[in-house]
Amino acid sequence: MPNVSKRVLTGVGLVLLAAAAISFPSLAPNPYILSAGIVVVNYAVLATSWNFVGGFTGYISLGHGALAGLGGYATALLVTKAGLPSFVALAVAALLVAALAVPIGLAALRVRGASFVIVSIALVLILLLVFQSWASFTGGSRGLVVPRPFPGLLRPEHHRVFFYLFSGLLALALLAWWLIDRSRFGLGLKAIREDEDKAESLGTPTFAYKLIVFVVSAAFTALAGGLYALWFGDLDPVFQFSILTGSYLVLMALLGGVRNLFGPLAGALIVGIALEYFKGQFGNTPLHLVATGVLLGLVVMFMPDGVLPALGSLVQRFRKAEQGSIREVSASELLAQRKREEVRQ
Amino acid sequence: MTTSLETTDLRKAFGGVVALDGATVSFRHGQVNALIGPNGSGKTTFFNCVTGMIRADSGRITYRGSDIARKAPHAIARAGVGRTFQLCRVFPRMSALDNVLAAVRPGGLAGGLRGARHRAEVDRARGWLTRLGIEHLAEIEARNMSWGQQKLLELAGVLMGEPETVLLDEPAGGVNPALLDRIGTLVRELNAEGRTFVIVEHNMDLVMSISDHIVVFDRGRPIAEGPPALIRTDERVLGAYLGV
Amino acid sequence: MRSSLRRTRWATALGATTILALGACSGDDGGSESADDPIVVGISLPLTGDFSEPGKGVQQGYQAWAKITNDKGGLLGRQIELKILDDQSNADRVVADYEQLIGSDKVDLVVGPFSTRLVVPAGRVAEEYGMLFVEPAGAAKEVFQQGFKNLFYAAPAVANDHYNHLAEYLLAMPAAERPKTAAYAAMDDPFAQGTAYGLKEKLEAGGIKTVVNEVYPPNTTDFGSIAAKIAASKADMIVGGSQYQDGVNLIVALQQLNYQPKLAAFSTAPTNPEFAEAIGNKTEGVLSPTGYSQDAPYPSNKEFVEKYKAAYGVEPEEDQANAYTTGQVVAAAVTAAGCAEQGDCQKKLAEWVHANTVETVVGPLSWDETGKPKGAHMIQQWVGGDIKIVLPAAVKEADFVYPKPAW
Amino acid sequence: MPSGALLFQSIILGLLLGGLYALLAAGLTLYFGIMRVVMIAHSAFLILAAYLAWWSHARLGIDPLLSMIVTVPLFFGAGVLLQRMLLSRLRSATLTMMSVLLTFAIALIVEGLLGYAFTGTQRRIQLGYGSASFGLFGARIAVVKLIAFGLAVISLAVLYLLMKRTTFGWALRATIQHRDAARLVGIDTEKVAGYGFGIGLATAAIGGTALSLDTTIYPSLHWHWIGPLMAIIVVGGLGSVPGAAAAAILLGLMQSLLQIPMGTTWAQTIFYLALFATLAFRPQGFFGGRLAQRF
Repeated sequence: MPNVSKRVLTGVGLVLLAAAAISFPSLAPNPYILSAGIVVVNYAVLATSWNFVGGFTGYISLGHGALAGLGGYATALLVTKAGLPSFVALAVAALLVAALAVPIGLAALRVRGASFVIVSIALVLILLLVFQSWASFTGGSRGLVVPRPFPGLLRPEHHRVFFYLFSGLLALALLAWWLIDRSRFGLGLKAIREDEDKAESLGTPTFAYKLIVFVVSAAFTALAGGLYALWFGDLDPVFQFSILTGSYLVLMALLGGVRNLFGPLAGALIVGIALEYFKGQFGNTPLHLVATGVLLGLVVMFMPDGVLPALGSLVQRFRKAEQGSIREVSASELLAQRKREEVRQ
Repeated sequence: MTTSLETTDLRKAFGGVVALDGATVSFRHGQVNALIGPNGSGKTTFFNCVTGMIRADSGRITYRGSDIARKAPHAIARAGVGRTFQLCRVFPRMSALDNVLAAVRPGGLAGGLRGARHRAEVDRARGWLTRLGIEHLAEIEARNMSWGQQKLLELAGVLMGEPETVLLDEPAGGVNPALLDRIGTLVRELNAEGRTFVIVEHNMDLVMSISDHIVVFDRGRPIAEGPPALIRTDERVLGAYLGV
Repeated sequence: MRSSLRRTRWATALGATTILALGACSGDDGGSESADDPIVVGISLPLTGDFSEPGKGVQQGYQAWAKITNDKGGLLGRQIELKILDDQSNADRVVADYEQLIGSDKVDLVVGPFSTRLVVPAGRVAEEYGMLFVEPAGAAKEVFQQGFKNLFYAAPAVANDHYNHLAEYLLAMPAAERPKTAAYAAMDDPFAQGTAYGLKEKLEAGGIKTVVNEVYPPNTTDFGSIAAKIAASKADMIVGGSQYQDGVNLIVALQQLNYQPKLAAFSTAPTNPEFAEAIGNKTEGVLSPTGYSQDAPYPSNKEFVEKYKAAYGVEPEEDQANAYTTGQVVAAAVTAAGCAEQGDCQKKLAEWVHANTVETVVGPLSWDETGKPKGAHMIQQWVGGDIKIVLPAAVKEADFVYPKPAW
Repeated sequence: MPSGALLFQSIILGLLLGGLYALLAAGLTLYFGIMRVVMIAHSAFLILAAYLAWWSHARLGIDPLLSMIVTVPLFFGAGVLLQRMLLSRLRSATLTMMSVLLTFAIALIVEGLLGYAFTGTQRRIQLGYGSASFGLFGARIAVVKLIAFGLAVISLAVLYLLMKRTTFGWALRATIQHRDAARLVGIDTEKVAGYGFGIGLATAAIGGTALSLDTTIYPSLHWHWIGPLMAIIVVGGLGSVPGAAAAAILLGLMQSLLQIPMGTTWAQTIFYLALFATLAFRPQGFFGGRLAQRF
């Protein structure tokens, strides 16, 4: 039974990851490497959270950067204005963002694809405006300072603690994704990704499914954003609500492969390093944007399933050529079908 | 003889093109009903309307007496009406088994979080795959299957939902004679087990051989109905087909 | 299904490699101190992105400082070596940069980035690693409310005090001549807003009525509506809390509506060499506060202007001067404390700066305990096609023109 | 309470702005109609055109309007290529989603190259008539704004005639309404789609030139434009050019008027509020455009 072995391997993967995560802080030669590690793990959490929507339903959101920013601000404001303890605030913030995700989802998911993307982008832009303008509450462009949860700690220690916190959150997100992936709910979501009408005709309440998973995704994104706020300490709307962040998440998930548990994590590692590399490479020119764009374009055009699966299928194609040929045929058939199907609807 | 699916004065237009022009039809429960007619006579639009895929401009749709005109597709499916698509639609990147399991309806949130490969359901799904003779493909992704296999898989998925009424849109479309017979006999068997069928089909041999009741569509409305014997000799039908 | 094995291995393999990669790239460039190896000064600047323009100006100022100092034999007999990273105008980056400079590159000193928005997060890193942090751009009052002990702003005055001289002058005028109403438009930026609102408070206290008070986001490009409101208010004076281009746009939009105030003051923009051309040379009478003037009599300034011109062929602007000033402050502290490396030395440096006054190209600077400079900006005005100092009277190059001629 | 003069002035400004919005949104909604593609890079090309106009004026001393002689055909070609070489190669099943990412990537590339070529410095064309204006019933109308508005109106009119009066326009509308039906009546929809994209991008060239006359430009400016434009095409009904134009004028006017009581920043939110309201209550848009029901 192949999927038994899959589970085993997934388990093994998790164990190895855990080992890597636990040993990293002690391996890191200086606080900078540790902080760089935190940034990458934070990306991994965000990309995995994004993948709840992107991976299962195939709906691409460019607005998850905003959800993270919202989580960050909510946490910060609950600490500073409501005087909640940092981590209580974090939890409450996640719930608040999840609640807010319901009306957003209602607007974005009722109709198909395009509107969802548009709303996700609009979300970033409107939140930027609101948090800039509502300075009396959010601090606006003057920024918002988040009190440290552990005032006593020296910065390197602070990094160490937060690296573990982020790793923990990552584990939680991966676990949740894995649980949904193997559940009936998850199967329904994947059916939506494959063919929404068909899923609906089989009795799957697609709208409800999409909404639920969007809310779950928003909650995890908010947790990541809030934790980042607690670690980073300074919030500023222009950096919290940026479309670029959202696009990095998409790039990571897509690059790693949205269909598998570790895809976004792998993507976060690759892109996280790539971004550093581009920055070093192109020094003080904005060519790093070009490089990011080219990378995203290549992934979309040539490996929409991600590098790792692409490599995988490449090897498989060598192994079973004849099956490969069948695939070509039926794939083009499907394409033709969809086209003709549109006529009737 | 109770009615299964019934529509009254159903209308639907796309832009200027009138697809359904006041279709009043009623299908009989427990029978194999066929819906025939020339291309563009509105058969598929009819299916899409009664299954909630597209909303009719006006008219009533009832299933076993209750109004379903405003219901969402999944609600109609849950009411017991399953359908296949004209150009069969399966989930290309899912294994045959998952394709069938996708028709399982999770009972609430708790049920939703239950493993998709729940023993009882898997057995049921494999049961259907076996009955349609594609059990050996259970772990193959649907997109790697042949056309005929995909049609059988789609049917298996629909049947997994235990629909009381099954709408088949051109089950014979592009399948070889051997498979055709299999589908024919299968429909009869399933009907014998109490399932109602409504079949849109161009293959007259199949229609005549398996259906109890035939409705003929032309220009978005029924022009004749009755048992095969009657329809075979109805010149309005011939007229519609030959464009006389 | 088997491919999931490959994936899993991949993911973890990648994980491992990053750790190694990251580990390797840190290396052991800490370097032990000795008399002849250079003093490395770490800086993160917005060389790309929205703040890149002023960022580049600041970079030139630092480079000029390093060059001029090195030509004179460097500091403590050691050459100065700048390590400049690009923060892409992004706060996450700026923090990562200073983490790298301090933690990984083990620089001896750090100095500040550009833009208030980046100074606070950057200052926090420096603070928490106990580094002296002199900065050329964090002019907003928020910077000094963070409780930083090692932060110093190397300019005469914070944003809110830029217009002090103008405020005094206006309020000293006889009530009849004095403007009665004022319109304010400020970019949503701590620095720009600070300048305008500093003046606003003082004038309101002095009884000059605020009739328009507009804030616009930094990305605003269409000033038609704001200008319309100002024009409709017929305010006697207009104060723009601007940076550069927004100031130009606002002025052009006001000209398009044919609004003629008695007095027009804009932060930063009018001191820009391209300003006159940008608003069609209708500059006569436009005011601007400045912390720096090429003709200022301070000894080190003459040297700076000469050598800067020699090196770059143009006169230094305020951005360059602020960076140069920052360098001067650090240099003074290092020379006095006789050390320049991480650790206790930084404490000594900070203490010295707190306790002393430093002679710079913008004049003598001293700071209060929050690192806030105790000075005010000069007021410049476009007179006869050239921008001249008109206030304070002590250093004026021309007489204050009021009311301003039509533009 | 704002004076009548200010209200009138704001209405004038709103209309002038709305006209520009209308032109820009027309292109965006055209792409969507043709291929169900949300063309994120539209505003990036807009800024590119503005830069070319600025460059030809600042470096070559040509009046920015003349730059259109080059940019319009150039952008038309680029649009055709973009559609034929890239977008048409995406799997149709995931076209809508993937095209967003692809055009997003293109936007990043354009922004990056602009920054590389012209640095992040804010640029503004300095025209002799830059601050010239004339009075109209107490309001002032800036010459440059009027020119921009004129450009928008003219090109919209041309677009309208093109779509209503020419056979190509007929083919284009057929393709938008029912791609496969169009194919059945013998229209080469691929070719039409390509040209449609070309026209869309050509409007960006004109819009960009109009934009450059009176505003500052900088590489990342396109993010500031894409939001309102997307809101406009949704409110107008995805794929409906007249709808987009109507929505553009309306929202432009509202933005301008709302600035009086609310200030610049809050006034911008009107676009997004309109967007959310539309999707929540009338997903097909307020000015026709039945496509949106399914996309």
